[in-house]
Amino acid sequence: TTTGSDALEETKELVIYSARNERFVQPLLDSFAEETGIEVKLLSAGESSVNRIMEEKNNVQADVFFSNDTGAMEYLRLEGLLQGNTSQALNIIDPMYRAEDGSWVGLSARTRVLMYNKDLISEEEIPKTLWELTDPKWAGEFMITRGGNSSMVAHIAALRAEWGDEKTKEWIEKVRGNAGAVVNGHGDVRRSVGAGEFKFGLVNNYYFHQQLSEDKDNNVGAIYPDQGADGMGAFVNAAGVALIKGAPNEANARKFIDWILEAEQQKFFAYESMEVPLNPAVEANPIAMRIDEYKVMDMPLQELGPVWVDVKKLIEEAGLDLDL
Amino acid sequence: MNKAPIEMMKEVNTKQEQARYTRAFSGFWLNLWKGNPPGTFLLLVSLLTGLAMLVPLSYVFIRGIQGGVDRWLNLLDTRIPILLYNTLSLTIVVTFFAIVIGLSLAWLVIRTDLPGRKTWQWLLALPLLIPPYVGAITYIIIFGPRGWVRDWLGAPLFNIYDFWGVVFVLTMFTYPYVYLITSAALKRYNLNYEEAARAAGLSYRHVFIKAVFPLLRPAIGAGAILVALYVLSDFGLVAMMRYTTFTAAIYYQMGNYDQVAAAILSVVLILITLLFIWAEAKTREKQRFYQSKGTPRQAPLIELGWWKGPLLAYASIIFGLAVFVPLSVLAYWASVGLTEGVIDQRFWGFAWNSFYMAGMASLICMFLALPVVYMKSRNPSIVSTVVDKLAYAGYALPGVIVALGIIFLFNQYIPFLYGTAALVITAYVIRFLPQNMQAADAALSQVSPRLDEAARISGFRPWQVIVKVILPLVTPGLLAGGALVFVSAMKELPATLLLRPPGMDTLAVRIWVDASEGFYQTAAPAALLLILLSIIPLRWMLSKY
Amino acid sequence: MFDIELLSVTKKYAGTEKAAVQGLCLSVEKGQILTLLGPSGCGKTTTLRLIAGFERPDQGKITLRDRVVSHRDSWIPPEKRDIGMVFQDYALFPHLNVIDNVGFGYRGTDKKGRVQEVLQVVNLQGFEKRFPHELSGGQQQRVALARALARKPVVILLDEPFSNLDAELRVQMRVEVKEIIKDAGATAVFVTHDQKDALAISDRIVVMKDGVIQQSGTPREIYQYPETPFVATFVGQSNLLPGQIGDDGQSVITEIGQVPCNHTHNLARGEKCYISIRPDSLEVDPEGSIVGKVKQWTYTGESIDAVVDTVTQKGTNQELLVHIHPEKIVQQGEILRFKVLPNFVAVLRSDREFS
Amino acid sequence: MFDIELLSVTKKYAGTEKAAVQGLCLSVEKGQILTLLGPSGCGKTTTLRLIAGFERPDQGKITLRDRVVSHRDSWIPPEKRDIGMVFQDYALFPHLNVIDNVGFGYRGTDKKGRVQEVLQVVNLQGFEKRFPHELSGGQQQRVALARALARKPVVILLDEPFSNLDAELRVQMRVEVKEIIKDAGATAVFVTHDQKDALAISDRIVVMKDGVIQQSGTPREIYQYPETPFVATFVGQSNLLPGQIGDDGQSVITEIGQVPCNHTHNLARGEKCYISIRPDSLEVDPEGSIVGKVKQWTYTGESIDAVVDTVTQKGTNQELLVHIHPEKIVQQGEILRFKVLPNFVAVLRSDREFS
Ligand SMILES: Nc1ncnc2c1ncn2[C@@H]1O[C@H](COP(=O)(O)OP(=O)(O)OP(=O)(O)O)[C@@H](O)[C@H]1O
Ligand SMILES: Nc1ncnc2c1ncn2[C@@H]1O[C@H](COP(=O)(O)OP(=O)(O)OP(=O)(O)O)[C@@H](O)[C@H]1O
Ligand SMILES: [Mg+2]
Ligand SMILES: [Mg+2]
Repeated sequence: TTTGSDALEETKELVIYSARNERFVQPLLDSFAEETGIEVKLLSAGESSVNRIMEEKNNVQADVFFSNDTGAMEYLRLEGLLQGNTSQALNIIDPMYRAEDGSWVGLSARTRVLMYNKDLISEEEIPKTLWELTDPKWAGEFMITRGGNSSMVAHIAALRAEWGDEKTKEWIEKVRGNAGAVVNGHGDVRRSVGAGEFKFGLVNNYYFHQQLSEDKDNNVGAIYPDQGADGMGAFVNAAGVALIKGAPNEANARKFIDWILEAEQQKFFAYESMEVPLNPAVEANPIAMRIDEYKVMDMPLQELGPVWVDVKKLIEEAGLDLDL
Repeated sequence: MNKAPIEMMKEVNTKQEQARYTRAFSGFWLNLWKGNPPGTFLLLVSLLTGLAMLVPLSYVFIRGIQGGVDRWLNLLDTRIPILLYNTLSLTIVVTFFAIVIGLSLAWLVIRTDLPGRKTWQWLLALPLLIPPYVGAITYIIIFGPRGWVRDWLGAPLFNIYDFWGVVFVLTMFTYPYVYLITSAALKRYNLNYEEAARAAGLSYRHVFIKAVFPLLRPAIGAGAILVALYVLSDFGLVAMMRYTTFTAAIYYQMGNYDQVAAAILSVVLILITLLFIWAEAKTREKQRFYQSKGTPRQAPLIELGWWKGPLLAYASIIFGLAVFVPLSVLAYWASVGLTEGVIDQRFWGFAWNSFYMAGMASLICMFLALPVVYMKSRNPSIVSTVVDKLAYAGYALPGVIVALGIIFLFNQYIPFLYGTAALVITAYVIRFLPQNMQAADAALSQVSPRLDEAARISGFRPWQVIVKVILPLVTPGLLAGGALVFVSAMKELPATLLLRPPGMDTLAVRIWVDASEGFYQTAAPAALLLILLSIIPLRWMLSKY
Repeated sequence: MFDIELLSVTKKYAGTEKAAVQGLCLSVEKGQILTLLGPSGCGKTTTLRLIAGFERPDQGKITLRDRVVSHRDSWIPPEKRDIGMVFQDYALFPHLNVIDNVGFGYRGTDKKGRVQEVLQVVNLQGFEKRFPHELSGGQQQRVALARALARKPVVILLDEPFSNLDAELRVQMRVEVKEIIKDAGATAVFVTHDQKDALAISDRIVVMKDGVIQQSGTPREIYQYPETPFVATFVGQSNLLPGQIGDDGQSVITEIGQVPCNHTHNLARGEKCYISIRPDSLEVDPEGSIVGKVKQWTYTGESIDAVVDTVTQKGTNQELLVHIHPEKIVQQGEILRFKVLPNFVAVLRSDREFS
Repeated sequence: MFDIELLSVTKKYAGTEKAAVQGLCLSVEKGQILTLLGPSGCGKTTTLRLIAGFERPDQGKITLRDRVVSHRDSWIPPEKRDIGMVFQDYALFPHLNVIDNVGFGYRGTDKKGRVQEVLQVVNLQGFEKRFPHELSGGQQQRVALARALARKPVVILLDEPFSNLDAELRVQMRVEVKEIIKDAGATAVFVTHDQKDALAISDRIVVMKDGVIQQSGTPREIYQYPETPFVATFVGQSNLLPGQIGDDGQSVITEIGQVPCNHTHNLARGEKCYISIRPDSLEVDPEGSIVGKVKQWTYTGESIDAVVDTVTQKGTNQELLVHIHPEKIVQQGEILRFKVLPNFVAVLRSDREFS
């Protein structure tokens, strides 16, 4: 059943809050605007988008939230800030990567990988599991992002679900001690590893892809960790879109979500950002590994939301900087 | 029928009572204002201004207190000590160097025969136009781990992300605060003091130490406090240079949906800021003195002799580091960007947004500054003092905190304006109104209260006096203040980042967004345009200072 | 009818301990010029500002032309008091030229004519287009006066309007201002600390000290018959000696001998009093009864002001200030004889405090 | 021996058309007080600043205690000239208290003692800890004086040091400053536009106008025998009349009759000249030869200053300023007769310009 967009007030604009890199979002929005004649207003507010949506709950401004993190979207849903969506278009995405009520849906996967500089280290030497990062022999050799980075929070939440509080805490403490640098964002990590400042770093896979396509400092490789027979698999987070409750331009928002789930948009999107489409039918950028080519942690992303606050507390207690 | 007289008596009584109350109130009101109450309009505008300034403060304190003892203790144990150390050490060191550089340059260009001193006078003020985070970007481009220096030499010479790197870049772009204010003070300086000291047989070096420096102290203090407040509130530069101060931490906390922690850190930050302001006021209190007007004589220039060469080199080096180098880097990347065709419709849109919002803010500041300042000066009372102090609070509030308060205020009480440029403009007004007030204050202090009285005795009501006498006399000062607000608002980042409505990015935001993702070719043209747009107001301001 | 009336007005500035003006009672008749005379800080300006309405009295009542302008709970702001004022520092509007300054606030339709009229009165035709900074101090002061007059106010207040003029212009302006005010039929309060100004211009003088009135009277009364030692010394120079009324009721017996006086404030014979002898009343006379040694002298052109040491009948020393004819050559240490002329001798009641 | 000597010194400020000081020659003997007297803008302050070394002359030579401090190619900066200076606006350091202001720049080891000493001289004990803004204008001026004296300079320069004092304090300070300077054995140049100050304090007076010396001499010479009409009117009030020397060589024939004079500058009989009659020399006398009608009068306490309209022998009108005894009651329009006393009558050469 459709919610009958004709029942909704027709408006001429669409407001999108985005935590994603604007480079990848803007072209997509431009073509949507061109196709539909709807004026699209983008606010690239980074991670503070979530915050704004929360502050605006009595005076909703945004229609759609473009997130790079399922945890953030689920968190908003649990706070009651998202609007369910029963559009058929959602069905092409694996239920593991969308909300129960369809209020948010993942678009592309972002897998946590260890990206390394081939000039400094060979594929054999690189640690094969995340736990190995606690080994003192890597002291000062690698980079991670700050604990407050949403990809990092989500990742640690997944580890905690796998390992429990104690072991996760131990891991954080030791990794914090070993890390040669703790930086603000993944862009820093990929550029520094590419430039040979450090041997390797923990990033989302598309950062690795981006570094590969740089015209210098691009002699890098990546391994997907914990792929062994009894390994837990790599952690996959998803970027996606969410429909905001009380959206002033709800009809346009629904139209947009349907539109973006079309294969053509998926492909364009994944190609540009070099992420991997969650829709297996959509062809990925050739330099990226397809999502079915490696082992992933079997944790539904919806579970990230409820534990969000606890995880941050854990990170804080374990001494990894939340902010930089 | 019997009751009627009693009723009437009662009526009379209540009437009398009312009259008595009215009289008592008018008596109280007159006493409150020491017999000199302001006009209604003046009072209303001032009170509204004061209230608006109160919003972010109260928001933050309420949120912070709601945080509960546990969160406080937790933060006090873990994060606050490190943040305190980071923030205080940076503020103090940068302020110190800014004083040294600002004072020495001001003295060189105003009082010595430095070749080309007139040109230097405004060249050396130019760093004021360059947003410090842009400066940081350019230095990262050159000296960063992947910068040009590494490309040429194979290794970066030093770690720019070091404490001293941050100090260096911050100093280069904040010294103009000290420089400008001490220059102005040096121009106004009563030469008779210098001559009295020389007549007492002191050599020039001693004259400077004993008679010039102490008299410049209020100006130096005023400049220094601006530098310190800037460092405390800076977000863009420290974020770029990976150095965490309170302001940056608050911003990141926001990103983590953690309003409470952000509010708690903000309360601490406000307290630190107040501490700085208090300390500055304290040192001045001990030195409460007034320079007599003196004859406006052209100061004789001090001959530098063989020092001319080295000192010229010194000024050139500072100019090179603070203006030439950043502008060259920007020019390079801008040329890259131009060939890639980044200057499109959207780009001009951002420029217009910057111009429009900064312009509106400066207009509003010019409108609001005069009533507040005027009321403080001409209708002294507890009310005007409180309003004045409140209006200055904007100085002490980092943009992030102002933004938090404004989001709350508009969401709760003025929802129909939420999501419009009004938020950003309000933030600019709250943050930069004090700059305009200072200029207005300075201009107003040149206008003798006798002029107001002369106008009133000629039959004009207080608001007419403002229009007919005060406004024509303080307009240059107000405009100079407005120009300063414009320049500051053009550069403003943290509040703009949090408050801009969708589709209303400013140049500053674009620079930030693009540069933090490494797209220098799009950031550089925006930065250059931002600087260019600010030059005219700056020149105007300098001619008035 | 009084045009200006102050009834026990007291004003204490916030943050000060002593009242700037204490229980002041003043009344000025229509068409008169009253001068407030007193040393710096005695409350002259404060009094003017109270009348003008720039300050509010803590106590007391102020009436202008039978209209209460300031009382416990009533208050008429300055702009409604119909007052003209010349400020100590002129307070000319720097952004307006002479015409606009003078015409400032003039509401009538004949503005231009009226401005020309008052400019003529203060002798400033031809300066219409100048701005204040293009005028000399004296010219500025005259513009200020013209501005105060232009609106034909009931009351004109002048705060030391001559303080910045040099001697020549000052003498000239005294006469002119007096005429202008009289011609305008205005009632004026004039403030000065210069006794010459006060004596020259006033119908009545009020001598103040520390916010309190010391004496009030016509210029002649003040100068010739000062009531207190303070007035005697502040208004002109004077030698003050204690003494008692002589048996003839027309002289005072002092340590330097019996001094004849024209006016004894009806004190009884033998009553204690002070006597004020102006330096001009001591005349060098080889037959004179007072002998003294010149201790110090100053040539002032019109006279030689000498301090003379005399020995009293009791054998104590008494310094006397004497005006000697300027053509006489005086030496320090010279012994001279004097006699007292009765004209400038005044008897003061000794029950007034000496200060 | 001259302590201060200026030889045809000229100074033109950049951007002005006229020289502020033109061909000035001055010499002050050791221990003397010289006063520069003149109207505002005549170059008094400029002269002091040239002596102090704050300005460099365009031409001429300045010598202090036989040391050339300023000449074509030699230049000694102010701090090496060993001068003390009292600035027109005091220039007290607002950040220093009285002690530190007075001791400023004092190099000796007995700083504290010396400061106390000079504070005693200027009568400011007890004010040691005050800051300038906590002092009255007169007190500030005394601190400035103390500061100038503390270092026992050879030369003391005083720029209108009494301009802000009220009459009483002024009279007192004149005497004190003179004594202080004399006691200190200093040589002083004193600037004023007040003739009373000048007459009272100086050994010699130099009257300047437009940067040029008009007359120089002792106070008596200046007052009694002014050489030019300018000096006659600037120093004291005066009536100026044209005339010619009478046949007896001791009087001048003017339009109001033959006036006897004591001093005729050796002018020949029949020569044209001006005559200056001080108002004091015109005495009311029923037998007097001059008849006039009182046009206007001002009571000044010490006298009544009246403007009297007389009809000259040629039938034209001539206004005369007359001092009348203060006890006389004068009416406007009253007809009075006067005679001229010879004492205050001075003959001026008519070849000096009249201005
Ligand atoms: N605004 C003020 N606040 C506090 N005290 C004041 C203020 N104005 C004047 N006073 C004090 O009140 C007293 C009277 O001052 P006022 O100005 O009336 O004196 P004045 O007689 O006009 O003196 P002057 O001749 O110096 O002008 C002085 O002691 C002065 O210090
Ligand atoms: N720095 C200057 N630049 C240009 N002209 C000046 C400067 N200082 C003084 N003058 C001019 O030189 C002339 C003499 O000035 P000076 O200050 O010596 O006068 P003064 O006799 O001290 O007057 P006053 O009694 O007003 O202090 C005046 O015409 C004045 O305008
Ligand atoms: Mg006064
Ligand atoms: Mg001068």
